[in-house]
Amino acid sequence: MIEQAAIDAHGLSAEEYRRLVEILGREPTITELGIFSVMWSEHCSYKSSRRHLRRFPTDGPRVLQGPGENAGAVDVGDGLAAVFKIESHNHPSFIEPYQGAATGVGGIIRDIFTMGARPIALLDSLRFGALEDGRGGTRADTARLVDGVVAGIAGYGNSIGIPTVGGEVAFEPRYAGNPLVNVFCLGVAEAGRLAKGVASGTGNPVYYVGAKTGRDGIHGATMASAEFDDRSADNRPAVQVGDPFMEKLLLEACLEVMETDALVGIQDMGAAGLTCSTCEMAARGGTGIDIDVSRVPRRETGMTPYEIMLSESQERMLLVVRRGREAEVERIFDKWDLHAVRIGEVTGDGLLRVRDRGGVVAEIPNRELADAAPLYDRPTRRPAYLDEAQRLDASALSAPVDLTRTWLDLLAAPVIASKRWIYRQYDHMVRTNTVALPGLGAAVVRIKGTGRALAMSVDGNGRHAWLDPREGGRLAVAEAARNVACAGAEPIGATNCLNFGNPERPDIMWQFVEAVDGIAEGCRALGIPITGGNVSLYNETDGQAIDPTPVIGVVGLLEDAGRVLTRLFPAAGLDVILLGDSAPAAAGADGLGGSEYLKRVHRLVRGRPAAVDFDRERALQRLMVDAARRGMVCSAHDCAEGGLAVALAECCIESGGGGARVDLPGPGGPDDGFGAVRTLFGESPSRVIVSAAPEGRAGLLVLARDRGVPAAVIGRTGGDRVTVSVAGGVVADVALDAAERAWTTGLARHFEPAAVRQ
Amino acid sequence: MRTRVFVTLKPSVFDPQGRTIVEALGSMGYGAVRDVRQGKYFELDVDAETPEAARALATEVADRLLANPVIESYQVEVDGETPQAPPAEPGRLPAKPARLVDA
Amino acid sequence: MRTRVFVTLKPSVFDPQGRTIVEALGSMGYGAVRDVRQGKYFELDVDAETPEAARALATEVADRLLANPVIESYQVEVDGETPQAPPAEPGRLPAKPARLVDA
Amino acid sequence: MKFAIIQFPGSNCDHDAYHAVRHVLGRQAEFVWHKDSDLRGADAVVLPGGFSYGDYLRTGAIARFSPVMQRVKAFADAGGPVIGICNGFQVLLEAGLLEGALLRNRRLKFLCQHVHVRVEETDTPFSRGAAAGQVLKLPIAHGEGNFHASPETVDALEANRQIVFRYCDAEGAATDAANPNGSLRRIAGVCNRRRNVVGLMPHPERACESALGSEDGRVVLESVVTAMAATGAA
Ligand SMILES: Nc1ncnc2c1ncn2[C@@H]1O[C@H](COP(=O)(O)OP(=O)(O)O)[C@@H](O)[C@H]1O
Ligand SMILES: [Mg+2]
Repeated sequence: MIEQAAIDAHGLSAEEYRRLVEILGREPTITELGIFSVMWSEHCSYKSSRRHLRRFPTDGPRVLQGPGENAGAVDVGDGLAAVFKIESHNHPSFIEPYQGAATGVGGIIRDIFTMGARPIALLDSLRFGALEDGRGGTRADTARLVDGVVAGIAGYGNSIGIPTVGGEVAFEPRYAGNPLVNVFCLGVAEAGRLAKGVASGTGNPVYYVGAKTGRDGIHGATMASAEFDDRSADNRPAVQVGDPFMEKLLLEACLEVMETDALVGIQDMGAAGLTCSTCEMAARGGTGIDIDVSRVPRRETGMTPYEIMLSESQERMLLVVRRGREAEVERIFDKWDLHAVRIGEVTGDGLLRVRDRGGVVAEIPNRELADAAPLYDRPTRRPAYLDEAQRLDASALSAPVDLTRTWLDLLAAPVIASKRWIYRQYDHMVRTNTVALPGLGAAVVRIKGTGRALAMSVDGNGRHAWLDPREGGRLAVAEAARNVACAGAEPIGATNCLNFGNPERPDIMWQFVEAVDGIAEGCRALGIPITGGNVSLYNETDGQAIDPTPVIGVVGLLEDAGRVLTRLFPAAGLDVILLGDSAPAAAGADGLGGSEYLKRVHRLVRGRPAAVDFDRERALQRLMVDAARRGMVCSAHDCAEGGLAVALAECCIESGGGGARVDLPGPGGPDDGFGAVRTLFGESPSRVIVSAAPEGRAGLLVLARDRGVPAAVIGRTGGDRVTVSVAGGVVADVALDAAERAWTTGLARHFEPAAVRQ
Repeated sequence: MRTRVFVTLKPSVFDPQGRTIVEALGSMGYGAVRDVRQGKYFELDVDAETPEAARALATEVADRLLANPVIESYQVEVDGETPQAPPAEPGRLPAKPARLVDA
Repeated sequence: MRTRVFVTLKPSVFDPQGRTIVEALGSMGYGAVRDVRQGKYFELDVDAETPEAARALATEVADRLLANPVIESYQVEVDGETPQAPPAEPGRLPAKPARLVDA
Repeated sequence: MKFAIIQFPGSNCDHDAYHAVRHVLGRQAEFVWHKDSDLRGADAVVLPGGFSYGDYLRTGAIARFSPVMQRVKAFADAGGPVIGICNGFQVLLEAGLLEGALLRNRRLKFLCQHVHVRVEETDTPFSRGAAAGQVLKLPIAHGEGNFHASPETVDALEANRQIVFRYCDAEGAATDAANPNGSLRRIAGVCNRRRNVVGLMPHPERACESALGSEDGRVVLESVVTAMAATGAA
């Protein structure tokens, strides 16, 4: 008989417990209770989010694997598939930055090679508290978190030999008590040979391989679904030490096993470890699975079946092998000094049967366990703060007198400044595929053996989403896809990581639903299918929720790897062309709402982020891809945080082209004093700065006209200054080396001297 | 004053390095080494009047910087200080660290 | 038998980790910590009859694998073993390691 | 002309070396597993970069005991050309085929970036194709590339002209700013007395195609091809 206390301790509601008893037709054993509690946790069951995620567009001609498997997959030609997914490891990274981030990297890599793909690229999307003022936590705390997280990603990714080729990072007060660590991984597989996490074929043996099982992260899965409070210190034993060396062996050995046809199914043991992998594989196969925990290799003595089933020890895989092919598989693992252990077999009875030295300790119908988790339609309410927050009256502000100083100040903003301090700690060149180095725009890796390359970008602006969750979702899709298109790649697939607060709060749930709809709208409008993703809820500390943060990862295909574009003006004397609207709105707050300018200069997070017009956005992106294919442009960079002026400076910094001098049309109408500010720093989307040689220029302008994309030649590259005039009058003018200094030191200066705790 | 700080992973925490070293030793024919745990060792030169003051400072430093209390324990030793119980035999560390801080 | 091996960089070798720690401590207001040297600390569980046998094995292992004689020195300690000269005061390591191999 | 590329558990630049040799230089290359006890009749041996045994304990410390290292040693003793890149360099030092050691980078952080090195000696099989003083743009990617040796040893290395590559700036000038990791006398790569074994921290195999930002690494691998051609193996 299970007491109420035990049920509560396992975070099961009365209704959930009733459902559980109904499924079993009896009271559960303590092991069964534990199994249900992790499988029905938010983390594993998506019980708050699932019904909403169904609104994502998930199919398209290239989709080979949509949501539901360990990762999604799209066809990239030559019989190859790009397999990719993004995962969060937020809570563990807050508790122990280095190990939390490191094991997060390990987890997403397993998801990719589990699909039979060779991982070739990692990207990281990071959010931390403010670096520049102590709001919500001291600068030192934040710096230590950043240092630990970056070192952890480097420590794992560099060791296993998968390049971290890009990412993004932002600093906002609301992440101080709950940083975000989202990691994206992409691999390449033979399209016809994607592996599945399925257990089929009654009598086929079930193998366990990898690290020994310890008492790691027991209830880690439920921890990742519970708000932080002071008691979260008690969760500390849930911290795990990653072992990239073990995972490297697993990666190579598993890919070698997949070369043979001895493998039926494979799944990594992530959240909810052995429990999740066994019941999900069997549920997918419509089979049962029968294992004996006494055969599971253990690191510690006296572990109970409960602990073995719930352990989240890292670097472990579960395999179903064709009967009769055991020796072959065991030989491959032996070669890699891994010891594959047979712990059970596939059955036909649809049950997850767990034994301990033969005796049955749990017996649960798989399908119900995996798929019958209660789904919630949580109530939503538009947050009270929105009306006030969205109101922005520019006329109440005083425009800065010296726009050049504002420009330099923005270039030094941590979110805009060079991220070199971060990515040079990552081996971003290993595997010799990186054809666009980090810092130059979207990440681009070539696919050896083909002429093609894949471009990737992860983006999401929590400030935009806080001010308007739906638009925030739309903007994230638009920016990620635009970044990829600016590299010359056609966006072909997307993944997403939804980081939000406590979904049991209607205002948070509203943010979530709005953001999901925004992402769905954006992906539909641009024809980009979503092939998978991850939801991270309960990102709160002491009742303080993070900014709602939908992060979108978009993958694009370059037919000709040789035609990849970066932000850099390659030479002096090129035309500088602005694609998209060049004239800012006459007055009002357009482009200023939620902008970096407003935050930095006026210390305001207000207004509505400028809305995306997806007809314009689609036309712009298609134009970019075609122009790149036809070699019409020499470089491309989208206007994001900091607007056109910052983007222009970034095209010049560290480029071969020197500076630039551009002239922009003035606001069409009476100037409210913010005309120049909007022109320089406004963040209205769907704008790209390209450079072109005279030959390319003519063709580009024609093509743009045919496509209905506004295109204006606004200036020329060259010289040692970057100068912007509006309607003929110089409004900002900076020496290139000064701009370079501000931009290169803006982030790094917060981390010198080299940080603490080695 | 010479002060030593030993930092070790908490017993419950997995030590991949130690495991890899044991396996390497095994294949080198040193099967007699049954287990290895790797930790960090710091020698501090502390400007302090008394061993007690040195210990206090080193303990604070270990706690704040040298050790990661989430996964590590540490132990402090000061030259010329008589250790706390259990009394140690000459020339060796107490079998159980004198002051095991298990934050 | 529990055996400990301490591996330290030779005094002549620059220790970037130690240096960084001292600087960090300085900026944290711990100027009283004049110097820090970081080393490695190993706990070995050795299957041996006598402390002497354990020491012999640990020494061989330290010499062949745990330490790199080009840059490091090591010192071995065995539970329940009386250390070699110089005789140490109770409860602390000999000021100069008992058997400093300085290859 | 055939290259043997040694694979240790945790090697992760093995395929990069293979790609450079096989698909860029168009030479034969074969992987040799660390438990193998023959080098497949290769004319040159590459110890690739990576994290053999996870870099646990010390970089290269465990790999040095792999069975194949006996063969590599015999091959080197017989005068065969051997190159260790990054982790491969660390293994060669631990194995005593080269003199010195590599400490943590002076700023402690792992560094992945392009650097410049000057070719100091051109009478090794991995530098003979270069001009004396030629400046190469090569990537580094390491956390422990800070070369160290006793003063006597370094003096001997200098005296015997065993310092093959030194960090420098783009113009070849010897500046401290150009020394990414604090290496003694800006040493990026050395050879043994017999000059047939070379180790370096930068990654020539990552710099063999313009698409990757530099082709300067080719000369290192091509040198050994011409060197072997000279000895008749081709
Ligand atoms: N955390 C990070 N890790 C690796 N690379 C990063 C990271 N943050 C930013 N970068 C790189 O820096 C460049 C600029 O990033 P970002 O400002 O987000 O560009 P954009 O505004 O075009 O999205 C990109 O190439 C990106 O890959
Ligand atoms: Mg961005």
